Amino acid sequence: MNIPVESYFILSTLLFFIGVYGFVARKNLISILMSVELILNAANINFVVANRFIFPEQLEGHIYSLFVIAIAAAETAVAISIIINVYRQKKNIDAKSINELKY
Amino acid sequence: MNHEISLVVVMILVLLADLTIGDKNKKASQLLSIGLFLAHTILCFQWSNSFSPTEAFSGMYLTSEIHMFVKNMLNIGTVLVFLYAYYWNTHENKSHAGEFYFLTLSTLLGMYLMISSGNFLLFYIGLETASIPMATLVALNKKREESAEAAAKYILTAAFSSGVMIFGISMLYATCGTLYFDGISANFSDFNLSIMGLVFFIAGIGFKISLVPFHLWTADTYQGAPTSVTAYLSVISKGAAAFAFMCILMKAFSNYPEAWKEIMWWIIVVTITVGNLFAIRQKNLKRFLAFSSISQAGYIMLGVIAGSDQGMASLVFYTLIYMFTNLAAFGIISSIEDQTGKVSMDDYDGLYDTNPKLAVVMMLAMFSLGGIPPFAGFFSKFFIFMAAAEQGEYLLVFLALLNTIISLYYYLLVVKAMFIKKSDSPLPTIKIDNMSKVGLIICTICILALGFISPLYSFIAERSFGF
Amino acid sequence: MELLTASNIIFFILAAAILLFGILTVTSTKILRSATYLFFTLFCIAGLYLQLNYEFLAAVQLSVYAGGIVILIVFAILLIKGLGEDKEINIGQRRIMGLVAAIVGSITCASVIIKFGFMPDYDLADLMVQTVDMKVIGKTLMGTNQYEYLLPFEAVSVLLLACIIGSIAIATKDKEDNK
Amino acid sequence: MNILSLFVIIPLVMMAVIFCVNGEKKSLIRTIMSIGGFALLCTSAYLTIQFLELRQIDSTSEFLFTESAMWYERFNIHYSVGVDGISVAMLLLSSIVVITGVFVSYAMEEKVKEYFLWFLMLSIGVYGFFISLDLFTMFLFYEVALIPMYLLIGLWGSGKKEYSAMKLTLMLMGGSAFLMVGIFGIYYNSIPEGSEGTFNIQEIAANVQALKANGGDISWEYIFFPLTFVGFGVLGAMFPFHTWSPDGHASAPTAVSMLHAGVLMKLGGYGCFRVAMYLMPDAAQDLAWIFIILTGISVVYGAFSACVQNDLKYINAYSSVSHCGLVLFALLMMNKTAMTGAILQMVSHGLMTALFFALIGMIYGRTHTRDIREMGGLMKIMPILCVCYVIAGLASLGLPGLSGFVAEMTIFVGAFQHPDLFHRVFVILGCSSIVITAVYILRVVGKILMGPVQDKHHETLTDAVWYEKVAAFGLIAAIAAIGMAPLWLSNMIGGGIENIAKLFTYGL
Amino acid sequence: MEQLASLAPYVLILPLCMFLILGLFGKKMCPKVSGILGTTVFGIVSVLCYYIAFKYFFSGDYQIGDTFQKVTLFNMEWLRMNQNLVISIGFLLDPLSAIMLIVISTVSLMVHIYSMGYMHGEGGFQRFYAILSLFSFAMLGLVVATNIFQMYIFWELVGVSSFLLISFYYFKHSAVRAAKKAFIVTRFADMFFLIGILILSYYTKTFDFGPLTQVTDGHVEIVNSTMSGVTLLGFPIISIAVFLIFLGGAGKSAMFPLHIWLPDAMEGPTPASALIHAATMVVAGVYLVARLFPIYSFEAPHVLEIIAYIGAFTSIFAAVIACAQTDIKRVLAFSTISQIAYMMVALGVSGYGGVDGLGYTASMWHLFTHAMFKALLFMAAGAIIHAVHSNEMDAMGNLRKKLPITHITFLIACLAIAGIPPFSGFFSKDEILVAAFETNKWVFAVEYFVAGLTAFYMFRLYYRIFWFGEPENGYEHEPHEAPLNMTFPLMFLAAVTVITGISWAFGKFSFTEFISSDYSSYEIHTHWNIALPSIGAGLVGILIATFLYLEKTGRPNKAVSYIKKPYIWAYNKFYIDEIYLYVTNNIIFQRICQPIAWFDRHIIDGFMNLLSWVTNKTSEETKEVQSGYVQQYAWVFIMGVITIVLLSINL
Repeated sequence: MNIPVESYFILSTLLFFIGVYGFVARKNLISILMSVELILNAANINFVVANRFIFPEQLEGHIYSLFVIAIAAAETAVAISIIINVYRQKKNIDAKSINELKY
Repeated sequence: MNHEISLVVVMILVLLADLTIGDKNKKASQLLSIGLFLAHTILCFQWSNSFSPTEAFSGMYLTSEIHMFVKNMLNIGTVLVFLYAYYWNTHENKSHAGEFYFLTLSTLLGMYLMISSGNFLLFYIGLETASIPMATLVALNKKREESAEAAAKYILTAAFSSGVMIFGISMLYATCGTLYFDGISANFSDFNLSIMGLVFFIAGIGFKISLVPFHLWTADTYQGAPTSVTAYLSVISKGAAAFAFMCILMKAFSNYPEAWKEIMWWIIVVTITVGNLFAIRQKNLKRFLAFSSISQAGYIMLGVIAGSDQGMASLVFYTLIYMFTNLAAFGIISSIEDQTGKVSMDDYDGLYDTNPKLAVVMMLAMFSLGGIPPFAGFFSKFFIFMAAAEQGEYLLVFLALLNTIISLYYYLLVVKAMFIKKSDSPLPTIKIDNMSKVGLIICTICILALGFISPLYSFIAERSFGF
Repeated sequence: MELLTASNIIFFILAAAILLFGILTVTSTKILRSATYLFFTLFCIAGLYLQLNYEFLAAVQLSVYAGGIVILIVFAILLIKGLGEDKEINIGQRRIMGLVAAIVGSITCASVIIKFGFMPDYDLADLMVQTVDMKVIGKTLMGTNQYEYLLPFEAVSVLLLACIIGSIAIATKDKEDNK
Repeated sequence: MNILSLFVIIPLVMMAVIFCVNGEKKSLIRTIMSIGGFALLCTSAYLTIQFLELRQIDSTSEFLFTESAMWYERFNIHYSVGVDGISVAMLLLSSIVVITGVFVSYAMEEKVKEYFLWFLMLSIGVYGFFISLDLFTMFLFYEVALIPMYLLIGLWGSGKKEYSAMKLTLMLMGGSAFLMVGIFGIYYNSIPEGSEGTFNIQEIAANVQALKANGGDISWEYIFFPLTFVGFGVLGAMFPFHTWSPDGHASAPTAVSMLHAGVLMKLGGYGCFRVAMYLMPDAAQDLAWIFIILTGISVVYGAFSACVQNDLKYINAYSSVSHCGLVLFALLMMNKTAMTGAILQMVSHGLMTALFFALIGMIYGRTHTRDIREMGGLMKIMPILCVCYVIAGLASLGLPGLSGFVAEMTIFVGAFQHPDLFHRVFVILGCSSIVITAVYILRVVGKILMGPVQDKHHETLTDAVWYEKVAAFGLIAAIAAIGMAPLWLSNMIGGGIENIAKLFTYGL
Repeated sequence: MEQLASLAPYVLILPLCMFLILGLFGKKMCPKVSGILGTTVFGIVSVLCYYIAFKYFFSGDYQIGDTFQKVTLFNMEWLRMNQNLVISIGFLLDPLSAIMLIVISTVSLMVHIYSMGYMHGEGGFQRFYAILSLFSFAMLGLVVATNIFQMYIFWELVGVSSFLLISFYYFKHSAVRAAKKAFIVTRFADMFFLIGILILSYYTKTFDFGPLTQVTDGHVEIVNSTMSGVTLLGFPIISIAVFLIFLGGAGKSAMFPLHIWLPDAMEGPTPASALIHAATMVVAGVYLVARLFPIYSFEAPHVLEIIAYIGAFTSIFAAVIACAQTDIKRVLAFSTISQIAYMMVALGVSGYGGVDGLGYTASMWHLFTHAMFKALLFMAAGAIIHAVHSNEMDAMGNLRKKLPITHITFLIACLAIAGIPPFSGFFSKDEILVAAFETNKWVFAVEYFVAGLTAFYMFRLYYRIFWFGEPENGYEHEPHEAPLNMTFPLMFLAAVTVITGISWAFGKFSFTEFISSDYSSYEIHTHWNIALPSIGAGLVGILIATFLYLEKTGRPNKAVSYIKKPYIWAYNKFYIDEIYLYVTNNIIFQRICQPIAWFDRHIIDGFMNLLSWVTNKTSEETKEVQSGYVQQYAWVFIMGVITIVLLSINL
């Protein structure tokens, strides 16, 4: 028998929360950005799997994943340029150091 | 589609203008940008009257008169922001003025798409278009550390929240089998997975509207961003997202409102309360308005929870008035900040003695935000509460109203600082540039008059829809 | 019934690799290493797509994600001096917070997913038959009918343009700064 | 144009004119204010006469001078105005207090222009409230009247003015939060099947009655009556929501205290009556006992508290709590006589408390203290002011021939006609307040006006100047006029009351 | 009838106008003018009163058989409560009000005249006359009231004018205190009056005296039909109502324990004391009971009994205190209390109709005579004070030569009050004793003793002033007789006292012809079996006083040393004032008002402040949530999502 569809979803869920963990626990901004990529990929897996196994008639999930990838790229680019900007000013990219603005 | 097409054209022209004459004659290119956008705004009003199709791209893109109205509204708001930003763009932000206009317009396009989307994909793209360039706008003030910090916080949270949101959308897709709103509406039922997807989705959009607990970026970003951008973020972006949210709930989740009504109930209560509680202690006016805008977002959501046509009408009306009101406040803040660099509430002590007009406009804005008649804010608040009350949400309305007391308290703190407190070193008398002046006058007139112009509300109400 | 069919084994391997590299990505103390692990994760995900017969998507995943984004990140890491060697020390409190969120969240989501009850049985082979033709993808992206995505495609182009302009605007050093 | 709209238009025009005047021309502004105030007074006097004449001809319609213009069609919100005897009385009261307030403010030197602008806004709210027949506009004007208080107290007040202003504003806004929910509840629940909701008070009342007659569900009244009543009750200084009043009044500038205690607090009573009780008579009747207890406490409690205060304004503020408590108390007795008495008490209290505050302001302006322990024997130094004070005091403690007596006696006699023993016992409790009132009034009179001169510096103080005399004598004249010839007023008010009183079991 | 009806309004309007004119414009007038104006106008009013009373009694138009009719000369609706309850301002003429008109106008006119001399040169002369007019207006309005509420209205006005007169010397602490005390005590009593009215009107649905005093078949129909059988806490409601009304009267008439204000009220100018606190206002309570007498008599006889006991107690109580006072006005004040209590007793022991109503007649008769001689006594005292500039007995003595007219008139009054024939007091007092004797022996015994005591303290006063011996330091200024405008009223009132007494003695004049409980005249005779012992008691009192005080000897001190304790108690008025002071200061102010004020500031207001404090504090305390760490934001974000999911999914 084939493995159940659920296992794919659970895989993506785990990946998602690995990403969440990374976002919360990592030290510097770039690691955090990488965690975000994990989260986006988790969602992508969901789309693809749902498209393939449950609603294979149309390519919706597939296309969605494509767009997510494209947008992720743009997002990453902007995020990195901002991080570089932060680095220029603070000379480090420690997540703890960007808390001038608070309360 | 006219709105979008025209906006894209304007964007390209702005880009070209910046590229060609931007370096030599900054002022001209800026004035050209503003002029182009103004033309777009006016044209859009024309197109709204001669309106025909309700959808394009086979349901990917939906529109209606209320959509058009909201887009026009956003246009007006953006015009005002441009007016305020002019001084900043011609002084501090000289080198990136062209980018400012282009990026702002691209986020505006994103909002258009967000509002008009008929599919979660387009919605997602619209949302990202509205938020990723926004991050660069926030970071535009490179001389200030805060700007970069605010942008970093914004982009990371935005990325995170969009991840959460598409994870939720993927679940909705997995249960409903489509990403078109009408398809979801047909297939949505109370599976846990669907509801979970919905919650994830609400979290994603809640980030945009800055609902608690997805709001924590708001204050930091507002404070760090250039003031014009903050103004833009707090009214245009928020208003568009709120309207889009309502449209989606109406279109995609209308057959099972129980699923989100209770969620929204709690979110509203918490949002209003937390926004208010946090606003009390603020000394920085931009940060202060950030929290105020969080609680205002809670009030806006009352229209959503009503879910009726009246809910939508009052939501749009509220957003409209909130836009003018908040922009008036930001107009003052940005003028003062541009010229003196001061944004703290303590710096405003005795403002009335040196800058009576500014103080009065600020006061009107505060009263309107607090929902004091006869200013426009009262009407919008009243109607949105009515919309919620119509659905029997009396307890919610009551809690929201109790919160208005707290909000009134901190709005009055500003009034108190300006009028009652005396300062040893009050702000000097400030000469406002003409552009901002025009903007402020428009806002002031709207604050004073909009509540009394009932046809406006009727206009909106006739075009609104609920489930 | 046979559980250990070829495709199942491949899935298990891929899943294990994805999770493993994912965990390594977020726990590795050296940032460059974690970028590498990220690359592997994305690579494995591409494998997953391949297994599901989405070649184009897999290719995009590899080229854009693994090839583009990760490289971008690596550039950034290298650009930001001395970061690669920095020892990553996770602060206990944040780690605990992250763990709590991750564990509670994954248990919640997993239980919801398991309880949902997707199709009880299906034949993967049947589904695999439909490969996605490049033409179909092209038509889907460029069409204006239902389930066709011209508008998002155009919109994303605006987004990319805006992002490029924005990134440049904030990443370049201003002339005034140099003075 | 409808004569009633003048009450809003005249102040608006005045605002516009003053707005255009240079703030340095203080005497010009004062002149404008006096003329405008006088115009308002004339308008209300003319209205009263017209009203009485029209009433002779048309005794059936509930409201006269009605006019209605659609405003927000979606909700059936109209700008609709109209008056019955009660509103006319309140308008008259407002006009008197406003014009005297203007005269009292003549001595104001600081930011005169702004002061009068806010003052006018306050009076627009007050007038608008009394002429409105539409719940929405009523509420709108209600809040319009509240907010100027903040700046008026905060900017021109004395003592811990910022704290008081904030407290007052927030508490009153808290009240209006209750009120707003109440209004929504009334609006949505009174909609008859298959038709539109309405904000018009008369129509709502008719709808509710029809609903009841058709056996419809009126249980909602039991939720929204308390909300509405408390909402207005806050402004009416109902125990335990009265604490804004002492601080607020103590800190407010004279004319503002006058207008606030004299008129604005009446909005509370008027609203309780016009909105809460008129629109939800069944709940009102069943839940009255709760509020009778609360207001009964107000009456006695305010009086007792006043006995030991040392600040003149605090004394008067607590006395207002007591007297306004009596207003609500009488309204809750739900019969025509008691309710007429309540409205009379509003008018009477409005006049005499305005007089009190005016005089306190004048005394304070001279002695620079309001502590009764630091004053004494002022009668010898400023006889006119002090005689006026004594008269105000006598009016307050219910001396026949002055308005307070008429009102109180109508209340007591009326309220005592209630067949229920519980009510009558509370009336007796209420009666006891007249003794306590005498105690604190005489305490003040004895302490500061009589006796030997306490502070030698006070001996050189001057007596009232012309505008102060105008203000004080005007108010005294009104008080005495009502006190001596109350019949016309009582009949005029009674006519309006009847429409509401008939909804209650023992109403007529 | 029409003639009287057209005249009657002026009785009220003229004094009111005088009050307004003098009050508003008095400042601009020369004192003398205002005095003359006031007196003249009041003279006209007096003439009107006399004329009305004369017409009423003697024209015969108002009599059916030998019964006087109640006539309403005018009745104007003043305030309408509802269909039944109407407050009118009117003029009710019946024997009772006619007598009162005479009393009031006479005394008041005399006081007006007297004050011209006495108040001469005082600051606020005009004010004095204004208030005097106000008082006259109020008092006249009170006695002609057509309904109980009109009575209440004027009742209050009387109270306030009393307040104003007592506080005439407002710069004196003691005067202010006395005025406050008087007002608050009477106000306290008025509250009961009001409640009584409320209860009565609640059942009978009328305020009007007409129905309320209409006797049919031994019942006051309207009261009996509506109130009989209704009880509250076991007491018949009618008794409660009329008792409460009596309490109102007790306050004004200074019955124990509400008497404390009257002695202090002597701080006012002496003419005011003469008018208000001796002759007119203080008898308002008596008048009130007399007015409602049918109700008391038929519907609440037990209350009448209580009234008798209270009266009896008050009379002896006040008389005892009077014996120990040294301030001459205070002696007179206590004497007044005692005498008014006498009248109350008379009402209390009276029945209704014919000879049974002897007490009623006697009460009114005593009211009349007492008003005359007590006003005389006060004015004489005023003349003395005027002469020696002191109220204290120690500052007086041996004045009979220096103040001859005062001396003679004072003596006449003393004899009258001591009940020595043929002065008027004898006859009225005698009838009271007779009435008491026939109804209640205990009360009679007390009253009999009081009669003796009265004679004693009055003559103690008389001797201490006019004999005894000059004060130790002599007089600063040689005392001399007062001017004519002061002595004329003395002589006039003395003449009235003598003439009424003598004409009664010779049977030329019988009070019973004019006033009786049922307004029908009846015949009575002097009961010598009671009268002689009472004269005896009076004589004994006088003799003791003569023995002690005729000459300056050590006897008084010696006498006091025998009864030191009781003397001190009596001197200190049995410490009733102190008890009141304790109650008001320590209990009402300290234990009620202060805690309430504290409660208000700290609990109620504190609660509001607490709310704002909590809000602010919460705001401050929660600022760590907004920590500035983007990761924490994400954590809150995701935890929020998870929480909402957990809350909204169906587990």
